[in-house]
This record gives sequence, structure tokens and C-alpha cells, in this order.
Amino acid sequence: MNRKNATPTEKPDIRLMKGNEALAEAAIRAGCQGYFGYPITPQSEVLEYLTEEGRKRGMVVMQVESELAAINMVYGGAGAGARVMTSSSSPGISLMQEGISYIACAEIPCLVVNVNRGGPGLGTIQPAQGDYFQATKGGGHGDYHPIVLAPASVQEMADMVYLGFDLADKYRNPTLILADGALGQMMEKVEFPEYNPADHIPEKPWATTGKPKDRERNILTSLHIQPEKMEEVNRRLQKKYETICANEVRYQLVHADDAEILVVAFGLAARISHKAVEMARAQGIRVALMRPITLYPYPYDVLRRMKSTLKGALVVEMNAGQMIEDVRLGVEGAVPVKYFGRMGGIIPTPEEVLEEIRRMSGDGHGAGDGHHHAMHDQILEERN
Amino acid sequence: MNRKNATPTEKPDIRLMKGNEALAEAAIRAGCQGYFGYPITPQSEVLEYLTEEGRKRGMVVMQVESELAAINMVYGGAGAGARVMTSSSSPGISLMQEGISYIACAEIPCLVVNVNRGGPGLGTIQPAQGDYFQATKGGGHGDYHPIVLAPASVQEMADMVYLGFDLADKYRNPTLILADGALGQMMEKVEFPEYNPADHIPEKPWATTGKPKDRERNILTSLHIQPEKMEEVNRRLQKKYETICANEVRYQLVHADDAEILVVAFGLAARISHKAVEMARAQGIRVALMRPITLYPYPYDVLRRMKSTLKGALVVEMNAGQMIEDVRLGVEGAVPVKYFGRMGGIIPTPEEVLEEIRRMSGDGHGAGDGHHHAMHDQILEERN
Amino acid sequence: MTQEILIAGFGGQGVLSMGMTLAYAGMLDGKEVSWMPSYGPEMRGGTANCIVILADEPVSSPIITSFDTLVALNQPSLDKFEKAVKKGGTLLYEKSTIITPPTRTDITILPVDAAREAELLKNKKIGNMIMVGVFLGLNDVVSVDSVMRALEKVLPERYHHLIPVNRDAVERGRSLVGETVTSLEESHE
Amino acid sequence: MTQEILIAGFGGQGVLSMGMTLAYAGMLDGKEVSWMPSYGPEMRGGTANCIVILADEPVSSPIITSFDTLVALNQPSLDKFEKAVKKGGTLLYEKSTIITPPTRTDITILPVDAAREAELLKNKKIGNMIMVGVFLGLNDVVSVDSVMRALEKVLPERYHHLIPVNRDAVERGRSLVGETVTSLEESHE
Amino acid sequence: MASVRGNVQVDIDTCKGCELCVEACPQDSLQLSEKVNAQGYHYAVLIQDNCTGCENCALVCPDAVITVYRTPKNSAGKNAKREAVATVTNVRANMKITVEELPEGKVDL
Amino acid sequence: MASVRGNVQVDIDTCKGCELCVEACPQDSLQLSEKVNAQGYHYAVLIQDNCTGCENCALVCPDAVITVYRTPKNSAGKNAKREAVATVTNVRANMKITVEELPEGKVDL
Amino acid sequence: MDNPREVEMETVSCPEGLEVVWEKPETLTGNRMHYCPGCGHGVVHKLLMEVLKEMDIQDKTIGVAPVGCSVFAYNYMNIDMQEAAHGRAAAVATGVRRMLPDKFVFSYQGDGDLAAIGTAETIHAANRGENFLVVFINNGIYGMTGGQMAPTTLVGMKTSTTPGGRDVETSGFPFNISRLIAMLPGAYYVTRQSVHTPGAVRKTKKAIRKAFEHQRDRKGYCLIEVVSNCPSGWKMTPVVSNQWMEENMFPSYPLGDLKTDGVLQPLKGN
Amino acid sequence: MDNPREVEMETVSCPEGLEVVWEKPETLTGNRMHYCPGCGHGVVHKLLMEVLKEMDIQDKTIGVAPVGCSVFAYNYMNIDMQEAAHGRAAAVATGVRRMLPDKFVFSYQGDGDLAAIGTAETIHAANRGENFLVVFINNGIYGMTGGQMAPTTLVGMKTSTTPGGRDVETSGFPFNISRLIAMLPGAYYVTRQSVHTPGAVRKTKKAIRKAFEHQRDRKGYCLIEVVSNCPSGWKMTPVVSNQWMEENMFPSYPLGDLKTDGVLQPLKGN
Ligand SMILES: Cc1ncc(C[n+]2csc(CCOP(=O)(O)OP(=O)(O)O)c2C)c(N)n1
Ligand SMILES: Cc1ncc(C[n+]2csc(CCOP(=O)(O)OP(=O)(O)O)c2C)c(N)n1
Ligand code: SF4
Ligand code: SF4
Ligand code: SF4
Ligand code: SF4
Ligand code: SF4
Ligand code: SF4
Ligand SMILES: [Mg+2]
Ligand SMILES: [Mg+2]
Repeated sequence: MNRKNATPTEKPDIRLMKGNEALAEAAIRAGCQGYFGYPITPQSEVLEYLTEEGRKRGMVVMQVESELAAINMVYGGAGAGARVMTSSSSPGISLMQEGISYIACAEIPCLVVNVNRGGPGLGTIQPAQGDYFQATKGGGHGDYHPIVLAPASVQEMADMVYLGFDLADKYRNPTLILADGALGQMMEKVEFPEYNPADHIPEKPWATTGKPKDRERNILTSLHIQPEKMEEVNRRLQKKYETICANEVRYQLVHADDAEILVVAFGLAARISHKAVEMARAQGIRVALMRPITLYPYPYDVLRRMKSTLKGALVVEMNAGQMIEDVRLGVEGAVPVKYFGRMGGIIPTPEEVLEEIRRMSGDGHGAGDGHHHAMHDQILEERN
Repeated sequence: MNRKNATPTEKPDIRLMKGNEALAEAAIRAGCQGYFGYPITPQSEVLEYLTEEGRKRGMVVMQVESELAAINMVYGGAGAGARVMTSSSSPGISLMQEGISYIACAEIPCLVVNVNRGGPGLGTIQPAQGDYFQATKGGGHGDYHPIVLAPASVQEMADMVYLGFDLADKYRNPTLILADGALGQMMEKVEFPEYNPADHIPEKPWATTGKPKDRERNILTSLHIQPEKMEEVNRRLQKKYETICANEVRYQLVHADDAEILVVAFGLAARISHKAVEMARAQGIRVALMRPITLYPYPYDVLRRMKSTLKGALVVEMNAGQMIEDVRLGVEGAVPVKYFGRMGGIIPTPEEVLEEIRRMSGDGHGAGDGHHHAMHDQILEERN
Repeated sequence: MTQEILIAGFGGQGVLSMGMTLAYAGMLDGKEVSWMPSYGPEMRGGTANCIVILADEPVSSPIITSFDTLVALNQPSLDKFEKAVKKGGTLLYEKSTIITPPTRTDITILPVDAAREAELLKNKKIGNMIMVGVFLGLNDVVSVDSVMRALEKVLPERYHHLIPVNRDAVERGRSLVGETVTSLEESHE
Repeated sequence: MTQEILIAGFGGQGVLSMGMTLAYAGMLDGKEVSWMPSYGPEMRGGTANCIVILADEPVSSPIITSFDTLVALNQPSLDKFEKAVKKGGTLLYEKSTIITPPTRTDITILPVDAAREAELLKNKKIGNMIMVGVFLGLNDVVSVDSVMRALEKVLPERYHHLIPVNRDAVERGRSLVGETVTSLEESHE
Repeated sequence: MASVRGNVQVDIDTCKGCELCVEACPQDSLQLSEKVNAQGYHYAVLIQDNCTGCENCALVCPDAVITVYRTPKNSAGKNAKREAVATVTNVRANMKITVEELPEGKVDL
Repeated sequence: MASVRGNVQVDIDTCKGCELCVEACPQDSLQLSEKVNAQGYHYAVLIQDNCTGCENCALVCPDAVITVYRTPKNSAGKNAKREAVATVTNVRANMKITVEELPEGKVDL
Repeated sequence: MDNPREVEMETVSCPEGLEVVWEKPETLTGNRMHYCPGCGHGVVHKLLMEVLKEMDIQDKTIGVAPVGCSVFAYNYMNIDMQEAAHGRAAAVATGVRRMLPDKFVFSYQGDGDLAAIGTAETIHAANRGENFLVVFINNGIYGMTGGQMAPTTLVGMKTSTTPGGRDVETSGFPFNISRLIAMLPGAYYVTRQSVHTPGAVRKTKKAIRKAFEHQRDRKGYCLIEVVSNCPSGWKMTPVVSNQWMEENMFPSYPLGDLKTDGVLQPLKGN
Repeated sequence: MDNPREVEMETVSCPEGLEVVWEKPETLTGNRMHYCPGCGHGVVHKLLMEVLKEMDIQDKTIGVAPVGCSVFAYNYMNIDMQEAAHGRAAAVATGVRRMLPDKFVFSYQGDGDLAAIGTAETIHAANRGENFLVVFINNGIYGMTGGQMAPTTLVGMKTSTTPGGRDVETSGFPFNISRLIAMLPGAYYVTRQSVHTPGAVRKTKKAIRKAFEHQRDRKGYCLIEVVSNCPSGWKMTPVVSNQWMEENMFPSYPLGDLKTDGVLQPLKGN
């Protein structure tokens, strides 16, 4: 397994692709060597694309008996030192929770993709964001956190695969990409950057590749029967999470300068909110958008910094209101935080969000404010 | 199946029992008709006790092939109108997350018991509270909430079975009891109250018991493929959760009157904190204890009410700090919230907690304060 | 200029590739584009549809509920989506599959006998490209050139020998616009 | 008065039931009691221990790390827990199983030849009740009466015919206290 | 050829035109219509009067849209005039409905 | 009886006294000690000098605590003096160690 | 009109002088099925409901639907039903069965549901001899999710996840789970049928009836595998799909009884 | 001293004039095993490590430990190892195997792990013909969790969850999973052995060696079931447990090859 040469560098390449396909293509280019998965709408294209394309380009791609099997194969394969991933959608991701907890504790770097659909239960196959809590607070047992990335475009469906793998390797931690059915199914323009896996994949001296005479055996385990040892492991994990929180927060901030109202949204809801924010700006409402790109670590700091100048925050989600807790934790009671959302696979419209923004801003939001600000996105990486 | 007469009323009866056994005994007395489970330390006694005692007294008790099978048998059995439960510990509960999401969405009342051990991963079998997030925020996919009860004694291991089943039936919602390994394994005095299942178990006209000619067929499903329908279902669920939050919050408040410092802890950590609070009071520190009895719904209101008179809050948990988020949400930034906890199966000592309380109260907490307050527990049920 | 288009019909009618062709062409023209298929299990029944957005600004949601143009290739699609056309919008439909024609009067309605036109071009599969042509005849949101180039990208390589006939179909569709619009009255017979 | 006790030994030595007997007796005496077994997979090796707390106030944690009394029934237990006895506390140990006796000087140490005493009473299984007796001889945290009543509750019904011999063992244990304490020096030979 | 007289009704609105009944009919009595129903399917229709009521078509029909009739064993109605053989529940204003009486002579039971 | 001369060493510290070696020894050479090791187990000891080095005890020993020796095939040491047969790694101050030389005469290879 | 014999008119009652010999049983709800044209699922639904009607046990029967194309079975079967999570129908049915020992219980499952993700639940329910019927639709593909490989997909068969045909090296062998189940002592009646011809339909109906009678007599676990088609997934017309099935599926999944009255039957085919 | 022949002294080297014929292989770490006295797990660990030593593949072998008493196998085997979640060892091994096609891979699993919670992963790995070895310790009980019923528990056998003996009505039949696996075309070598006598130990070691050789030659999936004891769970002394095992376990789980070189062997026993 010559992992560093798995995928040669390719030049940038622009295509019109489904989000699921872009993600799969990026995985191949990121040097992913193994994919284990089980079909489920709306993400089966990942498996299908990799079966065709990935195999052609040397990847091991397997449709296996279940998501439970898949996540444990990821454990095994990634534990053996390879770049390995799986993908699924909500119910399938629930089935992986035990496995993810094991992976996090054994500190095995890998990539898990959840193309979120409407739940709970079997629900609907339409796009939703109802798995936010599961992804960010820990759907499995015990204290652990995957790094959670939330793409908002097909381009980011690709970009976050590279980032996700790199972060996973950097921290020996699972990365979760939390997308949704629309991002998976829609086609948009996507550009694949130059990326040479050999420059990104670190040595993995901890991997179980067979114990040479001259090193101690490598053991990957999450079992530490002595509470003292288990506490030590937990402290080490917590320390790692602190480092991640300190170094890896990513978010997008739009129109923040003079904002009185802050819309907070991630993924598809953020795209829609962005549009609504632009519409509101056109009407002179001083509103900004904060889009967390990393859901874990969460950009609490930007909220803390902004809270004193805000009149209110509006959280827009495709769920019953989950991220709102993190926003509340961020603004610490300083400003009222309102929620607007749709559920069950329904996508909010920019008009609906605008309506909520207008409601928050009140009628008399000050005449003469109707200046249209040029959109200025800044993708910040805090301290990184 | 004559469910209302499953268990005849018995008179109160005091025993020295393990928490797991007390829970199992209470299940029999609560008219539980079916138990499906899989062994796992530290809760296998539930299965073992029921196998002996439950079967003798007419219960269907089955050790099945896995936790995955167990939770889905609970779905089937409870869906057929019976009082049904399962129990497990952390990794096994993770495996049940898909099933719990289905049960919540199909609105099937049942009882799930998690005797939490140290995680993540295989972890240790010693007591811990690391599954707080999973239990309260939703470890499975989609927007749903089990009602979550947190016992702090063997007595409550029994009491919460009755309460748990009753709430489940009242709201057609799963109830989760979140205990820990120590509560499951320890023996304490327990008194079984009078309880006649016939007075508590409602009719279940929605159950799939076979469709008589004169009623529409009963369908239990979580599938609503049309997003509009799925959103409607979600709205109905959210409405129910609001009712639960309005009516079912339970907590214990000790020494609240003049408190400057509030210790917040649940389960075993609350027992220990209680002791520490008493020790601190003896030293004249004005400290109170708030023990959430329901973790969902969470007693945010009591925190909101108290926040203006507090100088700080200390959250004591047997995890890396999970409930602290709910406490922060409750006090809304009004007071600093500190965390003290142990992990991986280690139980904090009252002395350690006292130390933290002392640190918070500062050295000069006012002389002459050394009056020992009589302990006055009040188990409040907000608006109920 | 932004065009929000819904194309709906049976599985085999080339619904998705029609949409992709337009989206790809838009991309080549430097537009912001998105293409979104329906992927519900209603596909079991054999229906398919996709939403194409061609815009000057970034597309917010790929899933929208009202459209500038509806291309309805069968009766169920027409029945279901007629009301989703924006006031003043356009509705193209495949004449041969429609039993009950649309009735709205606040939109432009064009029946297109794409199936027959395709047969005339000796390829039953290119009805969708006839429709693309009609669409182009009515809108200049994307250039004909880009559509032609898009075809190469959208058609799998094994079908590249069919590019010429697809081009012909697009051309034929464009030329139909005059004819079709004049026959509008008649379609409401 | 609060007594925090750790009883530790092999699986078959009646470690758990000894603890239960004390806890039950405490309950009968109106005390707040808790009994907590160790349940780790170290049980594979055959060791067992339990913590019994007899108190006047509600027990906070059933798991504690230092004890008023340690009852060590085998060498590994003694080795592991000798240091966990509170200063001034008591350590009882089963003489027959101990190769290396305890060495602390800040606690009271009593070797008990419970196995031999049990044999004298013609029942190898009641060594634990000899130990209960010794404990009672040293502490009055629970009443002898309650211990006797507790026996009935703790022993499964099929062993109820053995209650008399268990009582005898408790009595014998109590009577040993004088003898044992005086022989204390010798045990440090 | 057919010694028993039968008949079938197809719920053409629900028929999906899968053609399995056509394939299964030993009498070749069935065929798919050239027209489509509202779902766009070419529904099954009876094209001959030689149906024996053997049920085959109904047995294989996945959508259970065929009802089969037969002369009662102790039959009075043996030579009853043959009439409507397909249900039309989706009549629309613009549909052309053709009803042809089958010539009596062709019924040779 | 035994035609090959063997010997075993038991790591008595690690031995768990399961008695499986005793059961497996065709020579009845092994027995459990009356004494216990630090783990409290009655460990296995060689009680006869008739060991053939057949390995049986070692094969069945779950804890792999038995080492087996045998006269080399082309043996020089055939009648080498028999010595220590059990490893004592847990010697404590208070242990009584008895070493008896086995009488030469009994070694009848 | 192209075909002069095409006759259409509104008729609602039984044609004069004739009696009904087959009509849709009222145990079917009458909802239009969402299945693709020619899909075997509909036939099996119909047979199940006919048997319930004939045995007059509609009011005593609880069905369990899977996740798969038949996920909506409860829209068509006019009985109490539970919709199980993917693969867990046998566990759900166990829960129902154990709580309602006097009712009739069946699960209805596809090959992905039963033989991939649900393998453990399937096998252990059989091994416990749960007294219910499992109806197993083996169409060699994941119909619902758009035509991926199923455990029963044939070697060389093309699906969206075996674009070059199923390859044993990567994906293993077609999984003959009914044969394994027949080996289990808990299984009482295991048979493999099809519904592509009138004769096959009649046999399958008899098998279903037999299984429900066994259930009534508390004989234990029964499994009826129906080798079926998936015109959409296979990308064939219904008629061609049935021919293809006969030629390709039957050699690997030969029809007939695998176990009757608790007795293993001699193996047929490979 | 009670027994005058009891000889103890410190010896570290080979007794004079003798050569070592059996000693603990260095492929074992030397850590004291946590198993109960007389437990078969230790014997099988030893044999595995002897084979790795003999084939000189210690540096090429990755083991997968289960959840069960052998959860700590990695403390004793001196090789790279992964600890799998309960029941998922076959999936974990698949992951390792597919990423490291040139190494040797085995999983080591108990009957609860392999045949209850892990049924699906076990069967599908076999069905895919994954080129690794599964060592399956069948002791008819859940040792680690304190003696509950396992899928392989015998009818009438008492465990903490079958206090009156396993009853078929409630708990189903003892599950002969190796026989099922042998039926799968992906399985190349399936054998049932034991380690309670020197002869049995020798045979089991041969079987292990054979399996690793098959793996080297890429023959596919091999399963070695070892019918073993659980003195603690069975509440017997080790010696008695082995007798009980012969008398009670072997009739239900007869020893011998179930499949060799891909060919099913005639059934023995019931
Ligand atoms: C946990 C989970 N994993 C995956 C899916 C997606 N899924 C739905 S149906 C299905 C397979 C359907 O195939 P099969 O059981 O053969 O039924 P068919 O559609 O062929 O009748 C899958 C994988 C799901 N809903 N839940
Ligand atoms: C998901 C999960 N469920 C249950 C357990 C508890 N558990 C640990 S080992 C075990 C069974 C062990 O039995 P077996 O596999 O037969 O191994 P043995 O101990 O007998 O060698 C169980 C149920 C667990 N750790 N994880
Ligand atoms: S009943 Fe028989 S003869 Fe009549 S149409 Fe149907 S299949 Fe043909
Ligand atoms: S079998 Fe049924 S659905 Fe198919 S064509 Fe015939 S009538 Fe129509
Ligand atoms: S090597 Fe053979 S003869 Fe020697 S002690 Fe061991 S079993 Fe007995
Ligand atoms: S077999 Fe091994 S562990 Fe058991 S008694 Fe013999 S030497 Fe000791
Ligand atoms: S996809 Fe296949 S199985 Fe599903 S309804 Fe269509 S034909 Fe039937
Ligand atoms: S419990 Fe049983 S299987 Fe586990 S180590 Fe002890 S004897 Fe062996
Ligand atoms: Mg299928
Ligand atoms: Mg076992």
C-alpha cells in the first residue's frame, strides 16, 4: 500500500456535478484508499460514483451488509493506516454511533459523511438539518467529539473532503461532514484544486500494519478498564478537543460591520439566509450573517465578540431549533435569540427568512438606512 | 393479554436491593409485560432478575441477539399495546439510537434504561454520566426527545420505573432512565409503593392488535415521505415536547433560600454534591444544590429564577462537562458557571466538591455565616 | 437575468439531461447555475423532474416552488405543476402525451409536438432537445452556442455520435417557436 | 457513628454475603446503609470485594477509597488495600491465606484464623461469619441481634437450615476478639 | 374454442400497462391500448370475446385491477349479451368513447 | 517405564492451579502443591522423576507456564543429574524452601 | 380508433348473467400502489390479503412492513401494521408476536432488508422458531434506493454498484439465505416460490395459506421466499424481466420447498 | 512439608544436559493472563502465537480482538492488534484485510460476539470469502458478563439467564453457526476443534497452521471453531468442565472438519 502516491496531483478542473459526486471525486483526489458503505437516499451517488471512478483509480470501494459493518470496517481500515471513509444519511448514521464513539476513543482518523434527510425515524428523504445535535454533541456514548464540517455548496462538498481528511489525520480524530439531501443531489459548478496526498498524509506510526521486531506492538483500543486509566484517556481527549477548539474554528461572516441583527445559519439554510440578508440590506436593514463552517468546534467567540453591538439574533435551521442552543451559549443572554426553521424536508425560502428579519428589526428601523452594502464574504479561520 | 390485571396491587414492602434489581422489581409491579434485552455490565442484573422473577409473575422476558434487536422488539411489543421495556449500558444504548428515533417518531410509549458506564468506546464498566448529551439532546437522528429521568438512589431506581412508564403512556413517548453503574450495582434500602397498573395504564386505541371491522386500521410508522406531512408530524411532536416541558419538569432544591452559590448535579453526582453542600453549609458557605430529576425536560426555569441572586454556579458531573451547557442556557450569562467533574468511571468525592465550592466562594465569605441550616429537600414539580 | 425552470415528465423522456444541458450551458456562459432533481420514491411510478436555475447572482436554494418556465412532458406533471408557473411565466408541454391541456390564462402556454418532431428527425430520444430548442427560442438566458457545447459534456461518451442529431433537434426546436406560438389558440380547442 | 468497611478476597469466600449481612443489619438498626460490590473483569481472576457503609446520615457515594475497617481474605487483597485503611482504622485478615502479613503500624491489625475456626464448626463456608463476629466484637455500629435477623434475609431460602451454624460462627467470631487482639504481636513475627 | 364463457373488467385508470396479463392470457384476449390513461400508461383492454374467465390475467396482475367474471356453473345467463368489458372511470370531456356491440354470432359457447 | 528422560519447569508464580496439566500427564508426574502462590493458587509441581518430556502438560496449560525439557536425541546429557524442576520467582522472606536431591537410582532411562 | 375492437364504457356492476370469479379482495385497501408497472410486490400483496380474507383472520393479523419498495405495504393492506426500521422487521415481528401470542403476525421484507442489514434478526428469529411468517421478496436488487446490488444479486449481474457485473472477489457470492434458514431447527416451513405465471401465483398462494395454518397450529417459523422481478432496477420491461428471471434467477434460486413440516428437503439446483 | 517430593528452587536456565522441547513462544508477551484457571482461551492464544512464530509471520500479522473474555487478547499476543466493538470483529478484520492485502489477519471471537450480536458481520464476511481467519471460541456461555446464555448454550443448560435450563420455546435452539458458514461458497476451510487434551491441542494447532497457509495462498475465508470450557460460567472445576464438555457439548457440536479445501464434509452428529 503505497498510500502517498495513491493519487497523483491533477490540475484544477471545473465541472458541473452533483454534490454527492463532487464529494466522491474529491475523496479520490484526496488519496482516500478505502470506502465502505451501504446505499441510502439521498447519498447513494457517493457509493455509486466511487464504485465506478474510485475503483478505476485504485481505491477499495465496498458496498457492505450494513452501516454498522461499514463504520467498523472504517475502524479497521483506517486503523491499518489508510485514508478511509464512509457515508450515509440520518438513520444509517444513527446506526454508526457506537462505532464512531469507538473510533473517537481509539483516535483513528477517518471521514464520515452524513447527507442529512428529514427525521426522526424513517422520516423523509428530503433535505434537513435535524442531525445537528447528534453530530455536534455526540450521538454516541461518552465524552467525544468528531470535528464537524458543514458545507453549503457543491464546491464545499468537495473542499471539505480534503479539509476533513487533513484535520482527521492532524488530530487522529474522526471528521464528520454534515451536509443535507439538497447539497447531495444538486448540481453546481465545482472546481477541484491541486492537492497532492503525499504532501498531506502524515506518517502513521501508530497504525496496525504488522509489528516489526524493532518496535513495540501497536494496539488500537478504547478499552481502559481501570477508571484511572480511562480518566487519563479522557483527559487526553479533552485536551485534544481544546486544541481543536483553539485552532480550527472556521466561519463565514457577511455584513458584520454595522449589524444590529445577526442571522446565524449553516449549510443550505445559510445560503438561503444569505440571500435573505442581501434582500434585507437592500431594504436598509442592518443585518449580518454568520455561517459556522465548523459546527464542532463552534465559533462561539465571534458571537461573544459581536453580542454587545447586536439587538438580536435569528437562527435559521432546517430542524426544530438545535443550533439555537449554541448561539444562545455564544451570546450568553446578552441579546434575544429567535429561531426560524422548517422541518421534515422543507427548505425555508429567502422570503420567509426576510420576513423574520423584518419582524426582528421592527418597522421603524431608521430611515436613510437603505444603503446597499456590497457583499463581502470573509472566510475566517480563527487563530489559524 | 389482560394487561390491566397483569400485576395485582401489593402492599408496601421494604428491602435491601441492588439498584438494578429494584428497577427490575418495580418494572414487574408497574405491570411491565415485556422485556427484551442483551447482557452488558453493569446492568445485566435487570435481565437476570426479570428472567427469574418476572417470568414467574407472568412477564415475557427475553434475552435476544443484540441491543439492536431488543429496541426493535420493544417497538413491536409496545406498538402492540403492551408495557414494554429494555435496558442496557452505554455502548448498547448507542446501538439503539436508530430504534429510539423510530419509536419517538411513531409515538410508541416504552421505557429504555441506560445504566451509564465510562466511555467513550468500550471504555470501562465503572459508573459515569458521559451519556448525558446522547440522552438529552438526541443521540439518534432528527428532532425528537425521550423524557429523561435521572435517579440518584436505589429507591429512585424503583420509583422512576413507575413514573417513567406513566409518562411514556401519557405522552406516547419513550422514557429513558439515565442511571449509572454505581446506582445499578449498589444495594440500599428500597420501599415499593402501592401501585395498581390497572389504574395507570390507559387504553391504547392506536395499538396494532388486529383491526376489527368497525375501526380504521392502525398503522405505526415514522415514514412520511411528503415533506409537508413530515413537517406536520414534526410540529405535532414539537407541540408535545412543549407540553412535556410545561408540565413535567422535576427537580430537587436544597438550601436555596439564601444561596450565593448553586451546585447543579444529577444522579450520583448530586448525592455526592449534596454531601459537599452540607459540609460547606457547616462551614458557613451559602451554597445550594439543584438536582434535576428530569433531564429532559430540563429545569431551566429554576435557574432563570435564581440567577439574579447567585454569585456563581458549579456544575458537578461524572463526565467532561455536558450538563454545564444546560446550566449556562439556564443562567443566560448572568453568573459564571464552573465545572468540576471526574471521568472514566471515577466518582468525585464530597471533599473534592467541597474544595471547589470553597474556591468559588472565595476565602472571605463573611464571618458569622457558620450557621448550619437544616436540610430541607423539596421535590418540586413545576406547574404540576 | 434569472430563469427558474421546472422540467417534469416520465423517466425515459430525457427530463434530467434536458435540465443538465441548460445548466451546463449556463455555466459556460458564466452564470450561476444549479440543477436539482426530484428524488422521492414517487420515482417508483416513473415520474421525474428537475429544477434548473440560471442566475446572475449566487443561487440560494436549489429547491423552489414557483417557476418562470415549466416544461411538462406528461399529464401528471402538467396537472401537478401548472399552478407553479409564475404569473406571466411560460408553460411548454409535450402535446402527444396530454389529454387535458392547461387552462391558465395568465401565462404563456405552448404545446409542442416534440415527439413527432423527433420522429421526423428519426430519433425518438431527442424530444427533449426539441424542447431545449423551443426554450432557447423563447429565452436568451443562455446562448445557443453554449448549449451546443454543453451537449458534449452532458452526453456520455458512448452517445457522442449522436451530437449532430441533438444539435439538429435544438435547431428544429428553435425554429418551431414561431409556428408553435401562432398555433397557441388552436391548442386550447 | 459511621463505619466504612471494605471486605475483599476470593470469589468463593463469602465476601459479598458478609457485606450484605452487615448492611442488612444496619438497615434493621435504622441506619443509612449502602453496599457496593466491585464488578470489574478482575473478577475473572476470582477476586471479589465490596464496600459497606453504615451511617447515621444519608450515604453520599457508595464508592470510597479509604476505610475504617478492611477485611482482607487473601494476599492480593491485603497487598492492594492495606494502604486504604484510614489512620487509626482496623485491618482484619484471614491468617491461613496470607504469606506476607501487613506492616502498617498506625492501624489495628488482627489476623483471624477464620478458616480453621470454621472447620472447627464443621462448615468450611462460614469463615465469613466468623469474620462478621470479629467485626462485631470490635464495633457496636450494628447490633448482634440485627445481624442474626439479617442472616435470614441474606441467606437464600435453600440455605436456611444453616442459619444456626452461621449464628454459632458469628458468636465464635465475637468471642475470638479477646484472643486475637492479644495475639496481635505474634502476627508480626 | 373456449367452452366456458368469461369476461374481464380492467380498471383502466389504475392499470399500469405492464402487459403481464396480456402475456398470461391463454386466449390472447387482452392487449394494451394505444391510448394512455391519466398516468400515461397504455392500459390493458379486452380485444376478443373469447375470454374463458380462467382468472390467469387477474392472478398475475400486480395491481389487482382486473375483475373476472364467468358463467355460473348452473348457468342461466349462458348466452347473455356481452357488454362492457372495461371500466372507464376517468372519462374526460375530450375523450372519444367508442362503444361497439360485439356481433352476437361470434359468441360460440 | 519412561524411555525418554524429560523434565519440566513450572512458573509457579503465574500458575493458576487449574490442574489440567496434572490430568494430562501420562506419567502422573504432576500434582498441585498444598501451598498457594501470591495469587492464592495451589500451583503445579513435579512430584515424580519419571517425566518423559512428552509436552502434554505444556500443551494443555492455558497459561503457558510450563517449560518442558528432554534429553537431546543424540544425547550426551542422558543421565545428567536431575535438578530444579520448578521455578520459584516469588521467593519471600518468610517462605520455607525445601530442596531435596532426587536419588540417582530412581532415574531409569 | 386504431383498434376497432377496443371497447370502453362505464360499467360498475357485474355484467349481466355472469358471476364474479376474481375480484380485488376487500382486505386490500384499494389505494393505488406505488410500485413500478409489472413489479411482483403487488402480486404478493394481493395473495397475502386473499389468504387473510379466505381464512377470515383480517381482524387478527398484524403485519410488519420493511424499508424497501414495500415500505408502503400498509397503504395497501387493510390490516393493522407496523413499519419497521430497515432490516429489523423480524425483531419487530418478534415483539408483536410475543406480546400477542394469539394473533397472526407476518413480516414482509426485501432481500436487502432481510438478507443484508437484517441478517442477524432474520436468522435469530428463525432460530428461536418464532411463530410467525416471513414473506421474503428476492428480486436480486435494492429496488427502492435505485438499483444497487443486493446480497442475492447474481454473479455478473449489473447494478448501479456493480457496473461491471457482480464480482465475487469484491462483493462475495449471491447469498442463499433461505437455504441457511432451512437448516435451522427453529424453521418449520421454508419454501421458494415465484409469481410470474398464473401457475406460480396459485402455488405461492397455497404456500401462504399453509404458512398461516402452521402459525395457527403454532408450528413455528415459516419463510416464503418469492423470487421476483424488478423491472426498473433490472432495466427491462416487465415481460422481459420475468423471462430473464426464469433464465437467470431460478438456476441460482431454484423454486420449491426447502423444508416442510420441519423436515429438510433434498437440495435442488446448485 | 506435606509432600516430601515437592521441590522448589530458583532455576532460570535449562537444566543441565537437557534441551528445551516446549517453552512459551516469544510471540506471547509474557503478561499474566486474566483468564480464570483452566480456561481454554489461554490455550488457543498460545497455539495462535506458536503458529505465527513457526511461520515467522509475527511482523506481518494483525489480530482483531472481540468484546468477551478475550477482549484483552492484545495484552498477551505480541503483535499489532485492534480491539473491535462487540460483534464487529469480522467487519474490523475486513477493513484491515482490504487495506492490507498482503498481511495476515485474524479475528478472535467468542460465541456471543460471533454468533449473537455479530451474526450479520460474521456471515457476510464468510460469504464474501474474506481472506482471513476467524478463531471462534464456543464455550456455550457469555463468560465475560458473568455467565448468561449464549447462542450456543445447550438445551437445558443452566446459565444466569436460563436459570431453569435453556428452554427452546423462549430462547430457541443452540445455534450451530459453523455449519451454516460451511454452507457458504465464500468459506474455504471450516473446522471444529477443542483444546482439552494434548491430542486435541495438537490438532487445533495444525488447523490453525493450515488456515494461515490458506490465507497465505489467498484461498479465502477460514473458520476454526474451538469448543471450549468456561469453568467459571459453568460453575465447575477446570477438570470437571472438560469432562462435562466432552459429554455434553461434543454431541451438539461434534468435532472435525466441516469444510476443507472448499468442499463441504459429510455431517457428523445431529
Ligand atoms: C438504516 C438504513 N439504511 C439504509 C436505508 C436505505 N434503504 C432503503 S430501502 C433499502 C434497500 C431496499 O432493498 P430491498 O430490501 O431488496 O427491497 P426492494 O426495494 O428491492 O423491494 C435501503 C438500503 C435505510 N432506509 N435505512
Ligand atoms: C454493544 C455491547 N453489548 C454488550 C456488551 C457486553 N458484553 C461484553 S462481552 C459479552 C459477551 C461475551 O460472551 P462471548 O462472546 O461468548 O465471549 P466469552 O466471554 O464467553 O469468551 C457481552 C454481552 C458490550 N460490551 N457491548
Ligand atoms: S380470464 Fe383468462 S381468458 Fe379471460 S382475459 Fe383473463 S386470462 Fe384471458
Ligand atoms: S397486469 Fe394489470 S396492471 Fe398490468 S397491464 Fe394487465 S391489467 Fe394492467
Ligand atoms: S512433559 Fe509429559 S511426562 Fe513430563 S510432566 Fe509434562 S505431561 Fe508429564
Ligand atoms: S495447567 Fe498450567 S496453570 Fe494449570 S495447574 Fe498446570 S501449570 Fe498451573
Ligand atoms: S423499483 Fe423494482 S422492486 Fe421497486 S417497485 Fe419498482 S420494480 Fe418493484
Ligand atoms: S469467565 Fe469463562 S471464558 Fe471467561 S476467563 Fe473465566 S472461564 Fe474463561
Ligand atoms: Mg430487493
Ligand atoms: Mg462465550
